[in-house]
Amino acid sequence: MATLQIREALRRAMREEMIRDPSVFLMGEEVAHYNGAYKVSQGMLEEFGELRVVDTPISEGGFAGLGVGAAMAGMRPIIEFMTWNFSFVAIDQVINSAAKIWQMSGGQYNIPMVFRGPNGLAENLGSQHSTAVDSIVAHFPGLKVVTYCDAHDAYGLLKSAIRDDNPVCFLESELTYGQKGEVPDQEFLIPLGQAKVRRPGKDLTILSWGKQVLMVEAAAAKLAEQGIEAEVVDLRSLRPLDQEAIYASVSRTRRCVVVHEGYLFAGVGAEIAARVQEVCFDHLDAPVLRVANRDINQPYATVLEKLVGPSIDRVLAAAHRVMGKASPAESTGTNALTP
Amino acid sequence: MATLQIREALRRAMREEMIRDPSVFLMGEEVAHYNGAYKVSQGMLEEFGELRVVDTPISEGGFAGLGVGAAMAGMRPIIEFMTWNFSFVAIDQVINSAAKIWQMSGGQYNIPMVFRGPNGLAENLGSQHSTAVDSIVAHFPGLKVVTYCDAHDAYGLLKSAIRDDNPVCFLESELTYGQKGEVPDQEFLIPLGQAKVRRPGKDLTILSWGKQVLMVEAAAAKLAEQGIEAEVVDLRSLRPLDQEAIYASVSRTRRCVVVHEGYLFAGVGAEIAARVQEVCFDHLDAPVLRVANRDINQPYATVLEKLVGPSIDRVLAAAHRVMGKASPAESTGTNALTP
Amino acid sequence: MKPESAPPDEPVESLDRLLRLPDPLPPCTRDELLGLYRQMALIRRVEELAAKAYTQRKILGFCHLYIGQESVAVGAAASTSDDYWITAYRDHGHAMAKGVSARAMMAELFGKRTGASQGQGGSMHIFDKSVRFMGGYGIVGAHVPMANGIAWAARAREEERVCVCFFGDGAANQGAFFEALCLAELYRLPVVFICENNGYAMGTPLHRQSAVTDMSLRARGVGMTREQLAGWDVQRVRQRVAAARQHALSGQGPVLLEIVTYRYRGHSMSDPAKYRPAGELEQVRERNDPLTLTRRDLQKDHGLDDAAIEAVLASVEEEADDSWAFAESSAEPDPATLYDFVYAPQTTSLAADTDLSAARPQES
Amino acid sequence: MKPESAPPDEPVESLDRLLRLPDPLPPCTRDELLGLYRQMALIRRVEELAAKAYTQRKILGFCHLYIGQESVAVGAAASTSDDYWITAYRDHGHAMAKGVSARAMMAELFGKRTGASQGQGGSMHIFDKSVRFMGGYGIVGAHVPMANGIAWAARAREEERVCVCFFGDGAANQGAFFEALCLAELYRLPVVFICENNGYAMGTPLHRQSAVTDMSLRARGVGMTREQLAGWDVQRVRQRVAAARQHALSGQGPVLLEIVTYRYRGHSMSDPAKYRPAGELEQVRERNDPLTLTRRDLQKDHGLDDAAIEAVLASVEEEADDSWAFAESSAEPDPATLYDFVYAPQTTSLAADTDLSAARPQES
Ligand SMILES: Cc1ncc(C[n+]2csc(CCOP(=O)(O)OP(=O)(O)O)c2C)c(N)n1
Ligand SMILES: Cc1ncc(C[n+]2csc(CCOP(=O)(O)OP(=O)(O)O)c2C)c(N)n1
Ligand SMILES: [Mg+2]
Ligand SMILES: [Mg+2]
Repeated sequence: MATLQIREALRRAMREEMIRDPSVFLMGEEVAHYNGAYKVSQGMLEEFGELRVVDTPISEGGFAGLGVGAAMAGMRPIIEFMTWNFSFVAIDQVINSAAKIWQMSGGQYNIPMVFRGPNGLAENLGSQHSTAVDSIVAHFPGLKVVTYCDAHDAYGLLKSAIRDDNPVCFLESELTYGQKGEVPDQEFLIPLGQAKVRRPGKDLTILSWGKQVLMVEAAAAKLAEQGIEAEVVDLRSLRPLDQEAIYASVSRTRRCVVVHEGYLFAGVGAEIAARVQEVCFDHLDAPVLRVANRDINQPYATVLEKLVGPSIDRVLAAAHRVMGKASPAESTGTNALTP
Repeated sequence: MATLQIREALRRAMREEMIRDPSVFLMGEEVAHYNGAYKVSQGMLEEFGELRVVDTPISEGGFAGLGVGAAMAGMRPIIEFMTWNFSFVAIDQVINSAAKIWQMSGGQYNIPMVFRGPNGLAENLGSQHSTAVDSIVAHFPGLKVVTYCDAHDAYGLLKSAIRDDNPVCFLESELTYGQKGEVPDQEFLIPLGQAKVRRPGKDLTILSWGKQVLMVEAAAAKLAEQGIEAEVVDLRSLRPLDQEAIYASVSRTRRCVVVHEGYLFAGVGAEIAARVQEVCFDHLDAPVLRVANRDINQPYATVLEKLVGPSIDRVLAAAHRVMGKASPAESTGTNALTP
Repeated sequence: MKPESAPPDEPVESLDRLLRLPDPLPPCTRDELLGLYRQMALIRRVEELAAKAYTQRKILGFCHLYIGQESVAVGAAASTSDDYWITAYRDHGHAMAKGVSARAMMAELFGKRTGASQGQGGSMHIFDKSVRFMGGYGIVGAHVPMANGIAWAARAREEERVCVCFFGDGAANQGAFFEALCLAELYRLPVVFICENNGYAMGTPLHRQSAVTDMSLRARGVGMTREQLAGWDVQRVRQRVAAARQHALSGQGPVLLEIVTYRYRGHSMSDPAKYRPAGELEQVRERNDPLTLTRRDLQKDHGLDDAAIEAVLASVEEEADDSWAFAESSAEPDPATLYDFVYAPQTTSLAADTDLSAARPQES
Repeated sequence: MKPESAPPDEPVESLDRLLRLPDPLPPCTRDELLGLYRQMALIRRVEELAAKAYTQRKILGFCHLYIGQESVAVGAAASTSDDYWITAYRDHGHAMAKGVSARAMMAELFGKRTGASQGQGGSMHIFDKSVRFMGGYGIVGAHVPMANGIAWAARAREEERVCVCFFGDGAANQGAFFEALCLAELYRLPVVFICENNGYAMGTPLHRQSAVTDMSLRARGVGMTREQLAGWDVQRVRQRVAAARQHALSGQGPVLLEIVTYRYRGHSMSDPAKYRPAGELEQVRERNDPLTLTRRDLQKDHGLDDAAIEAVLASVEEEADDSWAFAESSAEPDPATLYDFVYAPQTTSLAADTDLSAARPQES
């Protein structure tokens, strides 16, 4: 069992899949000679050469589209967005090409490809560099959307994403690339679409994904000190969504909080809340609450920035509220109740 | 009181605002010499000349960005997307420029502009030409998002959108441009952010917006025949959202169905369901149900296409379900319960 | 790095390599030319029937006809029949020239399950994997970058194939088009970009949508080899596309061909095309109609008589009529398949099976 | 419409109008040149302090330094001081050259409420409406189309102003850049596009990101007037930007100027810039440093002695130090303002007040 940084786990997944299948290649800005803007692809140019680890100009739409075409023609491209913020100039290729070609062609051309890169906050980068795209890409049928919170899952999920016969948006995080975790030496794949219970609990269910899961675990530990046993579920895959796991947990705990980065309005948190209240209506003892970014664009200054995203305090406040312990509504940060 | 087609009502709004304020101009593909792909801007080139009614090449990103720059510099551009489907190649300008400049500049530059054009289904155009962008643009703080269901509101809301000192996404529909309605001859503006009760009722609240409102009204008439009094609320503005109107109605009727076009997953319907269940938890006698597009890309063939979007039958089924009258779950088309 | 002194500011002609290759193919034989003629006639006839079916509401949505431009697709197919093709929404001519049958075409327009795309795509989205027809696309410009990826795949597998990418003069204003040109030239991809300049983007004539009206000049900004040619003559298109193909496969980089052509109908079925100057259409049709020109060549150069030509046209008529009958009698798509087109079924193994013996030790 | 015969395929030189205007301004006076020198020195000194503050974590996030490129912004400001400017994220030099004070700059980097953008923007997003500085932007290429709109507004109001738009060599691969060039030329907008070619886009040297390394050639594909020049000499930049401004204001259309320059630091504070060939940086700094060259000119052409120069540098030092002290002692943004930056307050009247007497009768 090796201890790997998340960037190393991702690299291992890509290397193994490239060794296994010559149709896999990696393309993006600075992925080759510079070894990746965040060093995820360190050493891969040297190992696989310029035709399989490919630097691009700053043309996200151009190389995302290249990836789609290559996938149609039988390759398995991994397209790296230096960050997902820059995917908006290419999003038409993701949602109108990659997501729709299987359907438009009447099931003739599938698109086995991965769009990947860091997503969401990376601290003090201001509003154009802090967007989480989860809710945008998950909105469109035809795409899969996958993320992870530790090196183990990063490795196993990325391998499945690369082998998936459909387009997968794989959401990473600058802030955790250096985070270490144990990854078995033996090859393994984690099926897409399976949530993982990170901490069992009986009093409430906290659903989350991505790097927020670790924060939620810390919050759950604090709740435990207060005698509240929160079940922490890492969804890992937003599309397909492991609905059964969600409903099973919430039906049992009868309380649910969804925690995620990114804008609140019409976010994936809203989708989950809408589903949970529909399916578990008779089992809920409290409304489903959401803790997401406050409904504003990310400011640069730290003193403001740190107020925007989910935090332990805000998770605790939401948990207290669903447990019926009075807590100032505003601190849940749900838009329904704050400006 | 004149009877106007919706396209005429929109045109009247633009003309009046252009007469009133020389900084208003209209720009987009085919808006000038061709008189608009859907004839919304018929005659406007002749009236205002080539510097105020401006044809563009097929460069949505380019002219949307031009609009943002012009707005920063004191103009009030109306940018027409021939349809909102094509806004995805320009969406970076909408969400990363227009929506964020007021914030990034620390409140120095506001962006008084309108992005407008037809949105959603236009029948048998297939998946690349049938997307409703409501949930995408509403996701981003900094934008306003407005739509209408009749000529009266189209006129009054577009005038307010043009005068608004912030960027407004104004969502129209090909299918209803020819729909006629009464519009008072006297100038009037409808404030953004105010929902409108289209039909009062006591048994359940049906929330909708855009052209779906008319279908919902027809469904409500059928429900009335069955002895169920549905309150039909047209939200008109998704950002800002008239939350008070929603909560007031649902708290009274204790049942809520949200009906909208476009993808279900992380849609505006999800946001509303999430808020309603949070705020009205103690008042709800049934879960909030959503009727939106089935979770697939729009096929071309009519026999399939007509199964995808909301329909009277699906609204009735959802209404029966929230009223506790058994109805096959699948017909609500909410994703939680159908594949 | 640039030299310290001010760099030269005269144009560097090497960046404007025109496509100087001579015509690479022997001239068409009589049978070959007759084949091209028949194909053009069939495309036109099927589209005329489609127009009729549209007015009867048997075909719905948008329907962009290719009538007038047939020589471009058919000439290109004559020299790239085994290559990959990709195009925009005005795709009937390309699809049929590449090998989609009249039946599959018409059935798709009718929205039937026997259609090329099973009724999922419609007029704008004809696909046929069996003939390497990678589809028609509805977002102007967006398929142009995809052509690079198709060429990338072909090159990676060492296929002797190019990707031929068709798009309009209007599309040459899209950022996606520009990025694609930059990438294709940088990576020297085997792509033949064909800008079908039919003079209009919807109702906008070329000079009102671009400051440059020779669209092949777009290549100059990215250093790509280019050529502009008139597209009326199917034989000339065949030769110059063959030359471009040869250039692209030689490793010297992609080519931008601008082929000047004209569409006889409006942009789509709903466009009355009132924006044309009076007499323009008539003049083009009179002087430059691809069918008329080729018929003349067949008669002049190959001694075909009217009867021989009429026999071909009769068989075309029959095939086109048959496509209508086929489409009409085909079954509608099955509503039970509604959810079959979200995700492709997984066929790639998800087992832990990677042979890592080839791998160097993992750096840490 | 195109002629029926095959069109010519030789390059049309009129589409490559170089910027043939002679230098329009009188040479700099001694005081003017000293002013430019001081401004360049101040920008450099403030950025050196910013680098120091960054290592002390007083400045966070990305921080892209302009050191080495100062002659471009300062030379351009000397001939466009009253015009509109817009740029990308490497914006400190542009902002200060355009008139943002060292204090407002440093305070923004420190994330303070006295910063140019009230601490909302940070390094990449400096704005100053009072000096027509329309901001720095983080999405590569995205601000280039906005320049057209600013120029549109200026022209609509009949201001004698251009919009000067700065961007990098890497940005010249973005679709947004291309679309902006097309539109600017089509509408003949008064824009001066300045491509600051510093040889690298992050770690990628020019020849690996573009098949064409003379980025001014991008203009050729859209028929725009262009010029390439070395940017080391602030006086030459001043003149050629003045010439470009004159061209753009004359109604002859926009200009693409490629100005060759070099950045001494890594792409951002976190980039060690190991990708440079050995000696490259040293050679440029040795031969082409804008400050050294201008100091030489001041001494050679205007007889300034070392003491006079040192006095200027001392005042620069003082101003830069003061900016740090100011930034450090300024207050943090007030959390109570968190929601103030979602929507601008409505000041335009929403009353029904339109005078329609000017309107023709409404068509029905
Ligand atoms: C991105 C985008 N913008 C606008 C449209 C609407 N539209 C469809 S075809 C067309 C004109 C295209 O002209 P051209 O590229 O010359 O092709 P042609 O129709 O002449 O074959 C336009 C504006 C679209 N489909 N996609
Ligand atoms: C659309 C987009 N893609 C990628 C990035 C990441 N990025 C920031 S700067 C940069 C390089 C830009 O190079 P250039 O345009 O030459 O400007 P320079 O940094 O040299 O001033 C890249 C790739 C971005 N900010 N936006
Ligand atoms: Mg055209
Ligand atoms: Mg650069």
